[in-house]
Amino acid sequence: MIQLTNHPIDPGAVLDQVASHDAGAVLLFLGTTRELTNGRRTVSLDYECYPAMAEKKLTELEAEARTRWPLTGCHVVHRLGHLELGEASIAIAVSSPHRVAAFAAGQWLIDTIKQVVPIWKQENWADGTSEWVHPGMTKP
Amino acid sequence: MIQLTNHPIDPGAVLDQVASHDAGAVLLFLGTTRELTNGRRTVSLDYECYPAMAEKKLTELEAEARTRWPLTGCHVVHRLGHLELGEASIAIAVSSPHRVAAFAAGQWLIDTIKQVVPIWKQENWADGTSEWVHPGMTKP
Amino acid sequence: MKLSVKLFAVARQRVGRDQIDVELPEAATVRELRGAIAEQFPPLADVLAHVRFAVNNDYAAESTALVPGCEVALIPPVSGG
Amino acid sequence: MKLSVKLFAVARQRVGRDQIDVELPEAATVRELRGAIAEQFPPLADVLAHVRFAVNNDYAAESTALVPGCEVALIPPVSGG
Repeated sequence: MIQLTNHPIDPGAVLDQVASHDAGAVLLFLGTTRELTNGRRTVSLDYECYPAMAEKKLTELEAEARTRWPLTGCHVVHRLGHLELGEASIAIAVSSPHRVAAFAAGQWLIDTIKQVVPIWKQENWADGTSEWVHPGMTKP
Repeated sequence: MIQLTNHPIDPGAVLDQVASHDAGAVLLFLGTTRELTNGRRTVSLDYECYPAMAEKKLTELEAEARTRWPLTGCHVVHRLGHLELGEASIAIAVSSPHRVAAFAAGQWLIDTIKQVVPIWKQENWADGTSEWVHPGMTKP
Repeated sequence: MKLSVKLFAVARQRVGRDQIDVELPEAATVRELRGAIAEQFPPLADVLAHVRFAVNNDYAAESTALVPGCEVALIPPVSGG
Repeated sequence: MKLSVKLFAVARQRVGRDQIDVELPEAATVRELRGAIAEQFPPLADVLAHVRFAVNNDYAAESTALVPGCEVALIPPVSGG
Protein backbone atom coordinates (compact mmCIF):
# COMPACT_ATOMS: atom_id res chain seq x y z
CA MET A 1 0.00 0.00 0.00
CA ILE A 2 1.08 3.55 -0.63
CA GLN A 3 -0.28 6.77 0.76
CA LEU A 4 0.23 10.51 0.31
CA THR A 5 -0.91 12.47 3.33
CA ASN A 6 -1.06 15.96 4.75
CA HIS A 7 -1.13 14.63 8.32
CA PRO A 8 1.75 13.61 10.59
CA ILE A 9 2.93 10.05 9.99
CA ASP A 10 2.22 7.57 12.80
CA PRO A 11 5.07 5.00 12.72
CA GLY A 12 3.06 2.48 14.75
CA ALA A 13 0.23 2.52 12.21
CA VAL A 14 2.74 2.06 9.38
CA LEU A 15 4.28 -0.95 11.16
CA ASP A 16 0.84 -2.46 11.71
CA GLN A 17 0.35 -2.48 7.92
CA VAL A 18 3.23 -4.91 7.38
CA ALA A 19 2.71 -7.24 10.35
CA SER A 20 2.54 -10.91 9.34
CA HIS A 21 3.00 -14.30 10.97
CA ASP A 22 5.25 -15.15 8.04
CA ALA A 23 7.57 -12.22 8.80
CA GLY A 24 10.80 -12.76 10.72
CA ALA A 25 12.07 -9.25 10.03
CA VAL A 26 10.41 -5.86 9.88
CA LEU A 27 12.24 -2.77 8.70
CA LEU A 28 11.00 0.79 9.12
CA PHE A 29 12.77 3.74 7.56
CA LEU A 30 11.82 7.30 8.45
CA GLY A 31 13.16 10.35 6.65
CA THR A 32 13.12 13.17 9.17
CA THR A 33 13.51 16.93 8.96
CA ARG A 34 17.12 17.76 9.85
CA GLU A 35 18.08 21.13 11.31
CA LEU A 36 21.47 21.58 9.63
CA THR A 37 22.39 21.14 5.97
CA ASN A 38 25.96 22.10 5.09
CA GLY A 39 25.97 24.36 8.14
CA ARG A 40 22.71 26.19 7.24
CA ARG A 41 19.79 26.06 9.66
CA THR A 42 16.37 24.87 8.52
CA VAL A 43 13.28 25.89 10.51
CA SER A 44 10.71 23.94 8.50
CA LEU A 45 10.04 22.23 5.17
CA ASP A 46 7.19 22.27 2.67
CA TYR A 47 6.56 19.31 0.38
CA GLU A 48 4.52 19.35 -2.80
CA CYS A 49 3.92 16.65 -5.36
CA TYR A 50 2.38 15.85 -8.72
CA PRO A 51 -0.37 13.77 -7.16
CA ALA A 52 -1.45 11.44 -9.98
CA MET A 53 2.09 10.64 -11.07
CA ALA A 54 3.49 10.38 -7.52
CA GLU A 55 0.80 7.82 -6.65
CA LYS A 56 1.45 5.91 -9.85
CA LYS A 57 5.22 5.82 -9.35
CA LEU A 58 4.96 4.81 -5.68
CA THR A 59 2.52 2.05 -6.60
CA GLU A 60 4.88 0.82 -9.33
CA LEU A 61 7.85 0.86 -6.97
CA GLU A 62 5.98 -1.07 -4.30
CA ALA A 63 5.02 -3.69 -6.92
CA GLU A 64 8.61 -3.88 -8.15
CA ALA A 65 9.95 -4.32 -4.61
CA ARG A 66 7.51 -7.18 -4.07
CA THR A 67 8.76 -8.77 -7.30
CA ARG A 68 12.43 -8.40 -6.45
CA TRP A 69 12.24 -9.61 -2.84
CA PRO A 70 9.99 -12.09 -1.02
CA LEU A 71 8.13 -9.52 1.07
CA THR A 72 5.25 -10.30 3.41
CA GLY A 73 4.38 -6.62 3.67
CA CYS A 74 5.30 -3.28 2.07
CA HIS A 75 3.86 0.10 2.96
CA VAL A 76 5.05 3.56 1.93
CA VAL A 77 3.65 6.85 3.26
CA HIS A 78 4.89 10.24 2.05
CA ARG A 79 3.97 13.40 3.90
CA LEU A 80 3.00 16.58 2.04
CA GLY A 81 2.54 20.18 3.10
CA HIS A 82 4.26 21.92 5.98
CA LEU A 83 6.66 19.97 8.25
CA GLU A 84 8.30 21.16 11.43
CA LEU A 85 11.79 20.07 12.53
CA GLY A 86 12.00 16.42 13.51
CA GLU A 87 8.82 15.39 11.69
CA ALA A 88 8.95 12.46 9.26
CA SER A 89 8.58 13.22 5.55
CA ILE A 90 8.51 9.55 4.57
CA ALA A 91 7.93 6.20 6.23
CA ILE A 92 8.82 2.96 4.44
CA ALA A 93 7.98 -0.31 6.16
CA VAL A 94 8.76 -3.74 4.75
CA SER A 95 8.50 -7.18 6.27
CA SER A 96 9.99 -10.44 5.05
CA PRO A 97 10.67 -13.95 6.33
CA HIS A 98 14.39 -13.04 6.49
CA ARG A 99 16.21 -9.83 7.31
CA VAL A 100 18.50 -9.60 4.28
CA ALA A 101 15.51 -9.08 1.98
CA ALA A 102 13.96 -6.53 4.36
CA PHE A 103 17.12 -4.41 4.46
CA ALA A 104 17.71 -4.67 0.71
CA ALA A 105 14.11 -3.78 -0.17
CA GLY A 106 14.00 -0.86 2.28
CA GLN A 107 17.23 0.60 0.98
CA TRP A 108 16.23 0.14 -2.67
CA LEU A 109 12.84 1.77 -2.06
CA ILE A 110 14.20 4.92 -0.43
CA ASP A 111 17.01 5.24 -3.00
CA THR A 112 14.62 4.80 -5.91
CA ILE A 113 11.84 6.99 -4.51
CA LYS A 114 14.37 9.80 -4.14
CA GLN A 115 15.25 9.46 -7.82
CA VAL A 116 11.93 9.02 -9.57
CA VAL A 117 8.86 10.05 -7.57
CA PRO A 118 7.70 13.60 -8.43
CA ILE A 119 7.78 15.13 -4.97
CA TRP A 120 9.70 18.28 -4.08
CA LYS A 121 10.75 19.92 -0.88
CA GLN A 122 11.22 23.57 -0.08
CA GLU A 123 13.69 24.43 2.69
CA ASN A 124 12.59 27.31 4.88
CA TRP A 125 15.88 28.63 6.23
CA ALA A 126 16.44 30.31 9.58
CA ASP A 127 17.44 33.54 7.74
CA GLY A 128 13.86 33.88 6.46
CA THR A 129 14.51 32.77 2.89
CA SER A 130 12.95 29.73 1.24
CA GLU A 131 14.29 27.59 -1.55
CA TRP A 132 13.04 24.66 -3.62
CA VAL A 133 15.50 21.78 -3.56
CA HIS A 134 16.40 20.43 -7.00
CA PRO A 135 19.49 18.20 -6.82
CA GLY A 136 21.95 18.88 -9.62
CA MET A 137 20.27 22.10 -10.70
CA THR A 138 22.52 25.14 -10.43
CA LYS A 139 21.15 28.12 -8.53
CA PRO A 140 19.87 31.06 -10.60
CA MET B 1 21.21 2.68 25.29
CA ILE B 2 20.59 -1.03 25.53
CA GLN B 3 17.89 -2.91 27.39
CA LEU B 4 16.96 -6.51 28.19
CA THR B 5 13.29 -6.87 29.03
CA ASN B 6 10.65 -9.44 29.85
CA HIS B 7 7.90 -7.15 28.57
CA PRO B 8 6.60 -6.67 25.02
CA ILE B 9 8.65 -4.18 23.02
CA ASP B 10 6.94 -0.87 22.16
CA PRO B 11 8.38 0.26 18.79
CA GLY B 12 7.19 3.84 19.33
CA ALA B 13 9.11 4.11 22.60
CA VAL B 14 12.22 2.71 20.92
CA LEU B 15 11.94 5.28 18.11
CA ASP B 16 11.54 8.08 20.67
CA GLN B 17 14.94 7.13 22.11
CA VAL B 18 16.75 7.98 18.87
CA ALA B 19 14.85 11.13 17.85
CA SER B 20 17.16 14.08 17.16
CA HIS B 21 17.00 17.38 15.28
CA ASP B 22 20.32 16.36 13.73
CA ALA B 23 18.84 13.15 12.31
CA GLY B 24 17.75 12.99 8.68
CA ALA B 25 17.21 9.24 8.77
CA VAL B 26 15.82 6.87 11.35
CA LEU B 27 15.99 3.11 10.93
CA LEU B 28 14.08 0.60 13.04
CA PHE B 29 14.65 -3.13 12.73
CA LEU B 30 12.35 -5.62 14.44
CA GLY B 31 13.02 -9.33 14.64
CA THR B 32 9.63 -11.02 14.87
CA THR B 33 8.46 -14.53 15.71
CA ARG B 34 7.82 -16.36 12.44
CA GLU B 35 5.35 -19.21 12.19
CA LEU B 36 7.19 -21.41 9.67
CA THR B 37 10.85 -22.49 9.67
CA ASN B 38 11.78 -24.96 6.93
CA GLY B 39 8.14 -26.02 6.81
CA ARG B 40 7.80 -26.65 10.58
CA ARG B 41 5.22 -24.71 12.58
CA THR B 42 6.25 -22.71 15.64
CA VAL B 43 3.62 -21.81 18.25
CA SER B 44 5.84 -19.75 20.55
CA LEU B 45 9.45 -19.00 21.51
CA ASP B 46 11.32 -18.72 24.79
CA TYR B 47 14.45 -16.59 25.07
CA GLU B 48 17.05 -16.81 27.80
CA CYS B 49 20.36 -15.00 28.21
CA TYR B 50 23.52 -14.77 30.26
CA PRO B 51 22.49 -11.40 31.73
CA ALA B 52 25.81 -9.82 32.77
CA MET B 53 27.59 -10.80 29.56
CA ALA B 54 24.63 -10.03 27.27
CA GLU B 55 24.43 -6.51 28.71
CA LYS B 56 28.18 -6.06 28.38
CA LYS B 57 28.28 -7.25 24.76
CA LEU B 58 25.28 -5.15 23.73
CA THR B 59 26.82 -2.09 25.35
CA GLU B 60 30.13 -2.73 23.55
CA LEU B 61 28.35 -3.18 20.21
CA GLU B 62 26.39 0.04 20.64
CA ALA B 63 29.64 1.88 21.39
CA GLU B 64 31.34 0.31 18.38
CA ALA B 65 28.44 1.25 16.08
CA ARG B 66 28.69 4.86 17.30
CA THR B 67 32.43 4.80 16.53
CA ARG B 68 32.00 3.32 13.06
CA TRP B 69 29.14 5.56 11.90
CA PRO B 70 28.10 9.16 12.71
CA LEU B 71 24.96 8.24 14.65
CA THR B 72 22.73 10.72 16.42
CA GLY B 73 20.98 7.91 18.30
CA CYS B 74 21.30 4.16 18.86
CA HIS B 75 19.00 2.02 20.99
CA VAL B 76 18.79 -1.77 21.23
CA VAL B 77 16.14 -3.71 23.16
CA HIS B 78 16.12 -7.51 23.39
CA ARG B 79 13.11 -9.35 24.71
CA LEU B 80 13.48 -12.34 27.06
CA GLY B 81 11.08 -15.00 28.30
CA HIS B 82 8.02 -16.29 26.49
CA LEU B 83 7.01 -14.80 23.11
CA GLU B 84 3.89 -15.49 21.10
CA LEU B 85 3.77 -15.55 17.29
CA GLY B 86 4.29 -12.13 15.72
CA GLU B 87 5.90 -10.58 18.81
CA ALA B 88 9.26 -8.80 18.45
CA SER B 89 12.31 -10.44 20.01
CA ILE B 90 14.58 -7.51 19.21
CA ALA B 91 14.28 -3.86 18.26
CA ILE B 92 17.24 -1.91 16.94
CA ALA B 93 16.81 1.80 16.25
CA VAL B 94 19.49 4.06 14.87
CA SER B 95 19.37 7.64 13.65
CA SER B 96 21.92 9.54 11.62
CA PRO B 97 22.17 12.74 9.59
CA HIS B 98 22.22 10.59 6.42
CA ARG B 99 20.50 7.34 5.52
CA VAL B 100 23.49 5.35 4.29
CA ALA B 101 24.99 5.33 7.80
CA ALA B 102 21.64 4.42 9.36
CA PHE B 103 21.17 1.40 7.09
CA ALA B 104 24.79 0.25 7.48
CA ALA B 105 24.75 0.57 11.27
CA GLY B 106 21.39 -1.19 11.62
CA GLN B 107 22.49 -4.09 9.45
CA TRP B 108 25.86 -4.42 11.19
CA LEU B 109 24.20 -4.37 14.62
CA ILE B 110 21.71 -7.14 13.92
CA ASP B 111 24.33 -9.27 12.11
CA THR B 112 26.84 -8.88 14.95
CA ILE B 113 24.33 -9.29 17.78
CA LYS B 114 23.29 -12.61 16.24
CA GLN B 115 26.90 -13.77 16.32
CA VAL B 116 28.20 -12.66 19.68
CA VAL B 117 25.55 -11.78 22.26
CA PRO B 118 24.84 -14.70 24.64
CA ILE B 119 21.09 -15.03 24.11
CA TRP B 120 19.37 -18.25 23.09
CA LYS B 121 15.94 -19.10 21.77
CA GLN B 122 13.91 -22.23 22.23
CA GLU B 123 11.40 -23.08 19.52
CA ASN B 124 8.13 -24.50 20.82
CA TRP B 125 6.85 -26.50 17.85
CA ALA B 126 3.23 -27.18 16.97
CA ASP B 127 3.83 -30.93 17.53
CA GLY B 128 4.37 -30.25 21.25
CA THR B 129 8.15 -30.62 21.28
CA SER B 130 10.60 -27.86 22.21
CA GLU B 131 14.15 -27.35 21.06
CA TRP B 132 16.99 -24.94 21.86
CA VAL B 133 18.36 -23.35 18.71
CA HIS B 134 22.16 -23.55 18.38
CA PRO B 135 23.26 -22.73 14.82
CA GLY B 136 25.92 -25.13 13.56
CA MET B 137 25.44 -27.62 16.36
CA THR B 138 24.35 -31.04 15.16
CA LYS B 139 21.30 -32.54 16.82
CA PRO B 140 21.87 -35.23 19.49
CA MET C 1 -1.71 22.57 -31.41
CA LYS C 2 -1.89 24.08 -27.95
CA LEU C 3 -0.67 21.86 -25.11
CA SER C 4 -1.06 22.44 -21.38
CA VAL C 5 2.04 21.70 -19.30
CA LYS C 6 1.86 21.36 -15.52
CA LEU C 7 4.51 23.14 -13.48
CA PHE C 8 5.88 22.31 -10.03
CA ALA C 9 8.29 23.68 -7.46
CA VAL C 10 10.86 26.10 -8.89
CA ALA C 11 9.21 26.04 -12.35
CA ARG C 12 5.83 26.99 -10.89
CA GLN C 13 7.55 29.65 -8.81
CA ARG C 14 9.33 31.18 -11.82
CA VAL C 15 6.17 31.52 -13.89
CA GLY C 16 3.77 32.22 -11.03
CA ARG C 17 1.26 29.67 -12.33
CA ASP C 18 0.87 25.91 -12.00
CA GLN C 19 0.19 25.39 -15.70
CA ILE C 20 1.23 26.94 -19.02
CA ASP C 21 -0.20 26.61 -22.52
CA VAL C 22 2.47 26.01 -25.14
CA GLU C 23 2.02 26.49 -28.90
CA LEU C 24 3.40 23.51 -30.81
CA PRO C 25 3.33 22.06 -34.34
CA GLU C 26 1.17 18.93 -34.74
CA ALA C 27 2.89 15.71 -33.59
CA ALA C 28 5.68 17.65 -31.90
CA THR C 29 8.10 15.65 -29.75
CA VAL C 30 9.23 16.26 -26.19
CA ARG C 31 12.44 17.70 -27.66
CA GLU C 32 10.41 20.27 -29.62
CA LEU C 33 8.33 21.04 -26.52
CA ARG C 34 11.54 21.85 -24.67
CA GLY C 35 12.52 24.33 -27.40
CA ALA C 36 9.06 25.87 -27.53
CA ILE C 37 8.95 26.46 -23.78
CA ALA C 38 12.40 28.10 -23.83
CA GLU C 39 11.13 30.47 -26.50
CA GLN C 40 7.63 31.20 -25.21
CA PHE C 41 8.46 31.23 -21.44
CA PRO C 42 11.84 32.91 -20.94
CA PRO C 43 11.74 32.58 -17.10
CA LEU C 44 11.98 28.81 -17.60
CA ALA C 45 14.84 28.89 -20.11
CA ASP C 46 17.68 28.16 -17.69
CA VAL C 47 15.94 25.37 -15.80
CA LEU C 48 15.03 23.41 -18.93
CA ALA C 49 18.43 21.75 -19.25
CA HIS C 50 17.81 20.02 -15.89
CA VAL C 51 14.21 18.91 -16.16
CA ARG C 52 12.46 15.82 -17.44
CA PHE C 53 8.97 15.70 -18.94
CA ALA C 54 6.21 13.33 -18.00
CA VAL C 55 3.51 12.30 -20.45
CA ASN C 56 0.43 10.62 -18.98
CA ASN C 57 2.24 10.14 -15.66
CA ASP C 58 5.35 8.43 -17.04
CA TYR C 59 8.74 9.92 -17.81
CA ALA C 60 8.95 10.47 -21.55
CA ALA C 61 11.89 10.12 -23.95
CA GLU C 62 12.95 13.16 -25.98
CA SER C 63 11.62 11.45 -29.11
CA THR C 64 8.14 10.84 -27.68
CA ALA C 65 5.45 12.40 -29.90
CA LEU C 66 2.86 14.53 -28.14
CA VAL C 67 -0.80 14.28 -29.06
CA PRO C 68 -3.68 16.63 -28.19
CA GLY C 69 -5.22 15.74 -24.85
CA CYS C 70 -2.19 14.02 -23.37
CA GLU C 71 -1.25 15.11 -19.86
CA VAL C 72 2.17 16.74 -19.87
CA ALA C 73 4.18 17.88 -16.86
CA LEU C 74 7.56 19.53 -16.47
CA ILE C 75 9.44 17.64 -13.75
CA PRO C 76 12.36 19.47 -12.12
CA PRO C 77 14.87 17.25 -10.24
CA VAL C 78 12.88 15.61 -7.47
CA SER C 79 13.67 15.97 -3.78
CA GLY C 80 11.12 13.82 -1.97
CA GLY C 81 11.87 11.02 0.42
CA MET D 1 41.19 -25.98 42.11
CA LYS D 2 37.43 -26.17 41.81
CA LEU D 3 35.84 -23.84 39.27
CA SER D 4 32.14 -23.06 38.80
CA VAL D 5 30.94 -22.96 35.19
CA LYS D 6 27.59 -21.43 34.24
CA LEU D 7 25.42 -23.38 31.81
CA PHE D 8 22.77 -22.13 29.40
CA ALA D 9 20.22 -23.46 26.93
CA VAL D 10 20.98 -26.99 25.70
CA ALA D 11 23.92 -27.37 28.10
CA ARG D 12 21.78 -26.48 31.11
CA GLN D 13 19.10 -28.84 29.80
CA ARG D 14 21.52 -31.75 29.42
CA VAL D 15 22.84 -31.46 32.98
CA GLY D 16 19.63 -30.30 34.63
CA ARG D 17 21.43 -27.51 36.50
CA ASP D 18 22.50 -23.96 35.61
CA GLN D 19 25.99 -24.39 37.06
CA ILE D 20 28.59 -27.15 37.46
CA ASP D 21 31.73 -27.38 39.61
CA VAL D 22 34.74 -28.67 37.68
CA GLU D 23 37.92 -30.04 39.24
CA LEU D 24 40.99 -28.54 37.56
CA PRO D 25 44.77 -28.34 38.14
CA GLU D 26 46.02 -24.90 39.25
CA ALA D 27 46.44 -22.40 36.37
CA ALA D 28 44.54 -24.64 33.98
CA THR D 29 43.65 -23.16 30.59
CA VAL D 30 40.32 -23.04 28.78
CA ARG D 31 41.57 -25.96 26.69
CA GLU D 32 42.10 -28.03 29.84
CA LEU D 33 38.70 -26.96 31.15
CA ARG D 34 37.13 -28.35 27.98
CA GLY D 35 38.83 -31.71 28.56
CA ALA D 36 37.89 -31.79 32.24
CA ILE D 37 34.22 -31.11 31.51
CA ALA D 38 34.13 -33.88 28.88
CA GLU D 39 35.49 -36.29 31.47
CA GLN D 40 33.53 -35.17 34.54
CA PHE D 41 30.20 -34.38 32.80
CA PRO D 42 29.56 -36.99 30.07
CA PRO D 43 26.16 -35.52 29.06
CA LEU D 44 28.08 -32.43 27.82
CA ALA D 45 30.73 -34.36 25.89
CA ASP D 46 29.19 -34.07 22.42
CA VAL D 47 28.27 -30.37 22.66
CA LEU D 48 31.77 -29.27 23.73
CA ALA D 49 33.15 -29.20 20.20
CA HIS D 50 30.64 -26.47 19.34
CA VAL D 51 30.82 -24.19 22.38
CA ARG D 52 32.92 -21.21 23.38
CA PHE D 53 33.84 -20.24 26.92
CA ALA D 54 33.50 -16.83 28.48
CA VAL D 55 35.75 -15.66 31.29
CA ASN D 56 34.62 -12.57 33.20
CA ASN D 57 32.01 -11.81 30.51
CA ASP D 58 34.36 -11.92 27.51
CA TYR D 59 34.96 -14.76 25.08
CA ALA D 60 38.22 -16.45 26.05
CA ALA D 61 40.96 -18.01 23.89
CA GLU D 62 41.80 -21.68 24.39
CA SER D 63 45.12 -20.63 25.91
CA THR D 64 43.58 -18.34 28.53
CA ALA D 65 44.64 -19.37 32.04
CA LEU D 66 41.85 -19.69 34.60
CA VAL D 67 42.29 -18.37 38.13
CA PRO D 68 40.22 -19.07 41.23
CA GLY D 69 37.28 -16.71 41.52
CA CYS D 70 37.01 -15.90 37.81
CA GLU D 71 33.49 -16.11 36.33
CA VAL D 72 33.35 -18.84 33.71
CA ALA D 73 30.46 -19.68 31.41
CA LEU D 74 29.94 -22.29 28.74
CA ILE D 75 28.44 -20.52 25.70
CA PRO D 76 26.66 -22.73 23.14
CA PRO D 77 26.12 -21.20 19.69
CA VAL D 78 23.92 -18.15 20.26
CA SER D 79 20.51 -17.63 18.66
CA GLY D 80 19.31 -14.24 19.86
CA GLY D 81 18.30 -11.35 17.65
